[in-house]
Amino acid sequence: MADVMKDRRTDFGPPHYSKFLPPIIKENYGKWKYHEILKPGVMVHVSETDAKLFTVRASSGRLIAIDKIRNYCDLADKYCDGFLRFTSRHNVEFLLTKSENIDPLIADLKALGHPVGGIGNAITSIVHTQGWVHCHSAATDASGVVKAVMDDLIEYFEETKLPGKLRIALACCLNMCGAVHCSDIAILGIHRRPPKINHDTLKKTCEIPNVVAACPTAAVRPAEVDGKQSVEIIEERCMFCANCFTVCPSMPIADPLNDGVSIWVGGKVSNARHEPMFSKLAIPFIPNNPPRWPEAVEAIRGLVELWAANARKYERMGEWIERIGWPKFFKMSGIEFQKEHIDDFKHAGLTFKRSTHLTF
Amino acid sequence: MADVMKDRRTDFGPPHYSKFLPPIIKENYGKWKYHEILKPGVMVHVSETDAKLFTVRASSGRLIAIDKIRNYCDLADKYCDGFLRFTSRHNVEFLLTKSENIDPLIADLKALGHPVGGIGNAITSIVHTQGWVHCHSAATDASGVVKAVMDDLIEYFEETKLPGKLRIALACCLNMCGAVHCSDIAILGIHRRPPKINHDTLKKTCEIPNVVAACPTAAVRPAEVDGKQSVEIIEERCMFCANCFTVCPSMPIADPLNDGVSIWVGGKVSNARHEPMFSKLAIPFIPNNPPRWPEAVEAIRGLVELWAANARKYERMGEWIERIGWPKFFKMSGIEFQKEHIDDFKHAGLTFKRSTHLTF
Amino acid sequence: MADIPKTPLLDELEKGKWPSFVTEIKTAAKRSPMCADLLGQLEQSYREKIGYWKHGGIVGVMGYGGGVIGRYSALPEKYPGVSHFHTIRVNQPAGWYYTTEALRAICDIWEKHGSGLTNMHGSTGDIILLGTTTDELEPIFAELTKFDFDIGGSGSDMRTPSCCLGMSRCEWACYDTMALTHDITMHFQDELHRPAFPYKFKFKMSGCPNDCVASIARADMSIIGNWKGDIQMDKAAVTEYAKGGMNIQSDVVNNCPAKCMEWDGTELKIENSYCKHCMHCINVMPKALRPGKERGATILIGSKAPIVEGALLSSVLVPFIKLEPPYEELYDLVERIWDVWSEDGKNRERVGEFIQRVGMGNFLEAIEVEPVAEMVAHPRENPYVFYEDYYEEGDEDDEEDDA
Amino acid sequence: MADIPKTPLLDELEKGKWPSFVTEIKTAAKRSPMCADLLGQLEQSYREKIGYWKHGGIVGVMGYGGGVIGRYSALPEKYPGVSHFHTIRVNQPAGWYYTTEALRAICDIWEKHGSGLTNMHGSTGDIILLGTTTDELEPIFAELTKFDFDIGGSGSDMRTPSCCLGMSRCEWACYDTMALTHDITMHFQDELHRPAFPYKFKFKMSGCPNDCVASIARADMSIIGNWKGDIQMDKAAVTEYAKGGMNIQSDVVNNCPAKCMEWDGTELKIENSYCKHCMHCINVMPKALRPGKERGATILIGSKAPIVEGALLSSVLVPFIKLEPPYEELYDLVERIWDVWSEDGKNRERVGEFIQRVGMGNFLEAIEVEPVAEMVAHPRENPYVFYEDYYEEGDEDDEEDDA
Ligand code: SRM
Ligand code: SRM
Ligand code: SRM
Ligand code: SRM
Ligand code: SF4
Ligand code: SF4
Ligand code: SF4
Ligand code: SF4
Ligand code: SF4
Ligand code: SF4
Ligand code: SF4
Ligand code: SF4
Repeated sequence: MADVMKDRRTDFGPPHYSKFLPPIIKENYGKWKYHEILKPGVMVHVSETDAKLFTVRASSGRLIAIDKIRNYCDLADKYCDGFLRFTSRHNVEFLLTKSENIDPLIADLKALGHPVGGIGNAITSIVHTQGWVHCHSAATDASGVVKAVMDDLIEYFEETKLPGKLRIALACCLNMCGAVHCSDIAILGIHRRPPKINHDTLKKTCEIPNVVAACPTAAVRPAEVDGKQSVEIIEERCMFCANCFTVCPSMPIADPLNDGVSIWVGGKVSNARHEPMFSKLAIPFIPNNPPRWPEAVEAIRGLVELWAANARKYERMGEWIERIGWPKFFKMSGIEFQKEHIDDFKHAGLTFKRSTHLTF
Repeated sequence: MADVMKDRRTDFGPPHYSKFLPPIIKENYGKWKYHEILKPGVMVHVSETDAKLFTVRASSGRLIAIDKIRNYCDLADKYCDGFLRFTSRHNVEFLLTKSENIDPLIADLKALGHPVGGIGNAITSIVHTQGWVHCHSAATDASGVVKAVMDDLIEYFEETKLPGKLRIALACCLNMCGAVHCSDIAILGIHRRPPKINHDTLKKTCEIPNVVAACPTAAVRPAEVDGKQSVEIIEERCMFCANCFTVCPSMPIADPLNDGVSIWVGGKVSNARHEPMFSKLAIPFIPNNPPRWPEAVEAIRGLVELWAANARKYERMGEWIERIGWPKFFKMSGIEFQKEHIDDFKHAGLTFKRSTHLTF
Repeated sequence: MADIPKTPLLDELEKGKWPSFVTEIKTAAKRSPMCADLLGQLEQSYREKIGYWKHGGIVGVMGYGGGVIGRYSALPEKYPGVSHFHTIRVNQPAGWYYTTEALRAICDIWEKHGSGLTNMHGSTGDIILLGTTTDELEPIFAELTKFDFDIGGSGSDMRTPSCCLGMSRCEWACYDTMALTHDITMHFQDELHRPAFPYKFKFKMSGCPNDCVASIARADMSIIGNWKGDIQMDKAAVTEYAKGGMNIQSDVVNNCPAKCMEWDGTELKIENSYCKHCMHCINVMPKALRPGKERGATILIGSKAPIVEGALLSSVLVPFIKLEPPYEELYDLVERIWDVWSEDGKNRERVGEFIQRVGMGNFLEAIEVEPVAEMVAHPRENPYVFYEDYYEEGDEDDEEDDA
Repeated sequence: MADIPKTPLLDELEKGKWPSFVTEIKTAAKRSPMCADLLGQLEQSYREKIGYWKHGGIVGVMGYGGGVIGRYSALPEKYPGVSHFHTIRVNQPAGWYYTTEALRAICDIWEKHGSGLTNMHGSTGDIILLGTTTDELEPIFAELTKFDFDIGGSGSDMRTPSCCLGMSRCEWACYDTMALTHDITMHFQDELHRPAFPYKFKFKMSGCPNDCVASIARADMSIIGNWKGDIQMDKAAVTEYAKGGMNIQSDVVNNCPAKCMEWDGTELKIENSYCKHCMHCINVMPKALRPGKERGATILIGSKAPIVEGALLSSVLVPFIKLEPPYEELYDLVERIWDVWSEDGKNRERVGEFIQRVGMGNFLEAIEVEPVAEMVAHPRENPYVFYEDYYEEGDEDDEEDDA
């Protein structure tokens, strides 16, 4: 074992990216002058050297088998001298020097079942997470919801007919691995029932002080339950964040009857025009309805179309709502405003309407 | 005593305002159509009945002897059929039906030493409080600072040459009786040294639990000091709000060496254009320098002139600063940005700059 | 005729064009020894940079729990005239209108029984009679009574309500502020005079969103006039303003926070359903634009100064309400709020702080008001939602239990 | 060749035009029994609306503390193929560029030693190899090593840094994001592989304020390109856009958050000293406008997801910094931050939460950074200022003591 460690390489880091850059990028690195969107999913970047780089973007699927990766490699070998990349939203991008290759590549991609688009004023792929496929913490599935939603919204991926960019993200629990907290539309898996405590195993499997400390609302306190050292939950203080479960397997919170998704709107990340914004609660709860979550799919289409029909050019979801005000948003969307929408966490007071800037 | 109470009137409330309204107002009550500012301190309101009501506004002084009130009454009898009013900012208003009375009235007011103005895009009287004249809680005087500042700014009261309204308020301690927290420029008396506890009297004069509860930062805790039940202060937790002193006379906080004023900017109350805003800290501390607080007077003139020279038409102080950003405000004003400016109370995180919207 | 002490420092404040409070005190001192000692103590404060007043004790008039602020000098031997120097808060008439007759009456009373010094007015709105002794309180009250002047609030009671002058002289008043202010004051005389709340409660009435009594910043209940329906426009007058040199695009349209106005050089268009009722366009074109015809008010709750939990602005509680006598709907609401707050509020906890502590949603349930989107600037950003019901195994799918 | 279970529910997700993960799992299942059992368990999850994974235990490769997520089925008897189903996070090359050769190599390894399922990529940026057993971890690492692929972060360590493609294909990159990302990754290999922090620490590098890796929302340190000096303008190209039908007034000027642009119909003026560097005008006129010539970045700190204290956005720490190798200034800053946070941070307290707890001012003192106005959206609104020095009686007027 010692010698295994001896002659073994560690801490050498990832391969240097330069090995993976196509020649045209090496030559024009830092020299790009401008870009143009040629058609949905296709853009050209023009360099000061007048070199032109064509990009074709397709949905990668993200959760893919090696077979699919090999398909991409075949296409990259065929059209891109063996280079390709993925994007920060998990699309696959093919980088071409010959414009005449664009259409054949697109044809091959379509044949492979991978839509081309997501560039410009479009809906691009949904950043998402593991869900029931791989995570113990999930309140809903990730890939299934994403698939159902994008099947429905694919026209907005394949065309650029929206007022601006619209970013959708999904996280299957409050840990928010999808970083959904700043998305135009966020789908968030939520629990609605306090954890069920397994008093027999808790002491053995968890550090009671850590469990108590993990609760943001101090709903967990140490308790002795029929002779066993354990914890108890003050139910009315619990808001189902599952952080106690994260640190303690003996407090399972997932519950088929009460888990589901909530929908959030109006977040953005870019600094373009408006500063970055958090997403805000639109629909407090939609029960999990696998395999295709039809209620969630319909609600999201409704939000997209409402925005598309009413936003001004370049207005992101949140910018549009800020202009018209939230009361109008609730009226127009038909979503009922409820107690759940009113913040009651740390900075709640700052979310109250502290002016008479109202629409009637 | 019982019978004293018997035939005595209580709970009859203030006189009904209608007894005090001049006929022209009774006739045109609710019928006013528009108004025009005729010259500094003078405006006319025109009714649907075409009746015209002329208003002449003068600084009342607020802290005045009955002799002065009688002078006002003489003028009201002479020019206004015996009617007059005061404003929400403590100016005195004379209501005339005859325009030819305006100039003689103004002449008489000037002779009385009371400047006419404060209407429109002007600086009107400073809302203020009691200070050393009447309050036990004062960290500075009120009337003296106000007098010195307005002596210096009087041109902006008597003329209307500013981009918009500018409201100045003063409060002599954090209780903020002047409600300075939403003023274009606020002058706030502050302490900078923890209360000195009188352990001999504390138990007798104060409810220890109330004193402990009164501290926003939990700096006060019960303690026994040489045998006496009392409290102690964790100095590094004390931010000198004096709330413990408010509930407990045995914790005097006023301190000649460390008391003074702080200057705040950018608040507003009206809903015009921008929603109401709190004032924000500009100058953390200026030592008390009676009788005329020259450093404070100079600092305030500097702020007024900076705003006047750079704001766009109608932009209140806070609207202007929001457009250009606080870094620019600090650069232009020459005020040094310090640790004290950074919020560290409850909602501090929301005051951090959470974008790249910066000017260089 | 008291002899007036030397006040070299205060004398500096008799210079300059702004009215001098020092001159006023000196004038009063000619008549009142109290004011002579006030000058002395104040001069010492100016010299030593510290005040010399003690905490106020409880003083008042019989049958009333508020309206008088007890004040005692910390240096009574040196300044006996101010050993007692209490303030009486006299409830002003709504809108601060007076006849000279009424004012002279107050002056006469105050000359006889007090220092002769006043604040016209205090920042809550009362007439402040500044400086008298405990034994003068009853006589003063008796004489005020003769002239129908009652006293105002202090301590943990309803404070003296105040308002902008509204319809009496302003073309923009969306409800009768003075009428409502007087009515509230009369309706709640007991709450005004006998402190029984966890802490003070203030009403301020403004006739429109310009909020000329700063109610949104300093009233536990802020009642601010507002309108529904289209802003009334006199197109001819708009043209006049344009001709008169007003740049309607930059002065008006570009300043509209709702971005709901358009100006094509000849015609001004307002998308009224998006108007945020900020008043700006009306403010700058008073001859051309007026608030819409359906008038009422927005009720906001909770503003206050910083102590203890930090300053608050009032926030929307009722987006729009018609306000006509007998104001039953309003008074019912106020009573429900006071009941809940008096029941569960902590000592010295303003209603705004109380709402923050218990949560707006719970507060609304307690006062039986439906949550509406107008109450929030935006819905919650955090996912920490206290969903109140969940299904138990074996429930009928349709029915839910309370947690 | 494992036999694939019936999955009537999952089969519904093979319908529709969007690529189907179910089809992908089935493809992999043709080869891997693990994936067959994954399908079975997933179908059961779909049927019963609940996941069947247990908490991950600590598994990994020798000498590394992170990079592997242990995952075990809660129904191992029923689905033995996924009784172990660990994830390996492989550190992606900066910018997510690949040669087909490199990708094929990874596919071959994963075919031999794992489920054959991947995420391209994980949302932190790693290549996610989804599903293998504990005993395969070492062989996989050995083979990855051959192809120069190292593994990424997990647990309380520096997480795998990621970036936008920056200068490689974007005209707006204000610094070399890929170069910096690679350099940070190499510079902090030990911190990446051996968890020693209070909690995770993430870096994300974006080349300009468009922030194409969403760094301001999900990186403990967000490094976002920015510029000084005037926006470069090609006046002819501006005219072109106007001719081309762009409404420069409404599309560009009216959307400028700094209100610092003017368009008179022929000439576009920018008051650059007021520009807020939002990118909008550049975004809509890429041929006409470009960032200014002095390039660098703004460093922001502290963003994270909600657990525990609520979601945070990063806030400005260094308004502008030039970023060229060897990046000493940056690394010194990072080390100081890590020292303070590691010293005083609580278990599972992200640096953003740590700053909120100790106060930005104190944090800045500890890391020896001067406070500047760029760090705040606005100065404090509350008067609760912790003035740190006060005079004692008898002090020389000029000198102060610490409290
Ligand atoms: C390829 C990618 C970077 C990468 O290294 O992978 C990228 C590439 C470009 N982005 Fe981006 N952005 C990419 C993720 C993002 C993200 C991150 C995210 O969505 O998680 C953002 C922030 C989104 C947000 O604000 O919530 C982002 C906000 C922008 C913006 C600002 C848009 C806005 O108005 O708010 C622009 C400017 C524009 O499009 O006008 C932009 C512009 C661009 C340009 C035009 C830059 C250029 O000149 O090349 C690139 C192609 C245009 C496009 O995709 O529409 N990119 N861009 C990412 C593609 C993701 C995808 O597959 O769809
Ligand atoms: C007399 C008074 C009401 C009263 O019942 O006493 C009053 C009267 C008027 N106000 Fe006011 N306001 C009065 C205090 C206020 C206050 C309260 C305060 O300052 O404490 C405010 C809120 C200030 C703030 O936002 O911080 C106030 C914000 C306004 C505004 C909004 C200005 C803005 O752009 O923000 C207008 C509209 C305008 O002037 O264009 C306005 C307009 C007016 C008009 C034009 C209304 C009208 O048509 O008659 C009145 C005279 C114009 C003037 O004074 O410039 N009034 N006005 C108050 C005079 C105070 C004084 O003596 O100076
Ligand atoms: C006289 C007056 C200042 C003035 O010169 O005008 C005043 C004077 C005092 N106020 Fe005030 N307040 C006065 C209006 C205000 C206002 C403004 C308003 O009402 O619009 C405020 C801010 C708004 C608010 O209510 O939050 C105000 C917020 C306070 C506070 C802080 C309350 C809080 O919840 O934060 C205190 C402290 C307390 O109540 O213990 C306070 C306490 C006091 C005391 C009673 C001092 C004390 O702790 O016992 C002062 C008596 C001074 C004296 O001896 O004469 N005073 N006080 C104002 C009342 C005159 C009147 O009735 O018209
Ligand atoms: C794989 C990945 C989701 C994905 O499908 O892409 C992921 C998966 C998990 N995340 Fe995450 N996180 C992933 C990116 C994120 C991100 C996004 C990012 O990094 O940009 C976030 C939000 C940003 C942030 O860091 O705040 C994120 C915030 C969390 C949190 C909440 C941390 C917090 O401070 O709020 C947890 C909970 C924890 O750490 O205990 C968590 C925990 C987890 C765990 C380890 C579950 C757990 O509690 O043990 C998940 C393992 C699932 C599994 O079995 O595969 N994950 N996690 C992402 C990592 C892939 C990669 O390395 O590329
Ligand atoms: S969001 Fe929650 S459930 Fe989804 S992968 Fe992250 S930790 Fe797991
Ligand atoms: S789920 Fe969250 S709120 Fe509920 S007990 Fe656990 S940690 Fe506390
Ligand atoms: S602000 Fe403070 S010092 Fe001034 S009057 Fe009010 S309570 Fe007294
Ligand atoms: S002054 Fe304020 S902070 Fe200091 S101890 Fe007293 S109550 Fe606490
Ligand atoms: S608040 Fe409105 S109605 Fe009242 S005076 Fe001011 S402008 Fe007129
Ligand atoms: S009132 Fe204000 S929001 Fe309404 S149209 Fe006029 S300017 Fe716009
Ligand atoms: S962040 Fe800026 S530099 Fe990086 S890809 Fe996006 S637009 Fe280009
Ligand atoms: S970058 Fe943004 S802020 Fe700067 S000029 Fe362009 S639009 Fe205005």
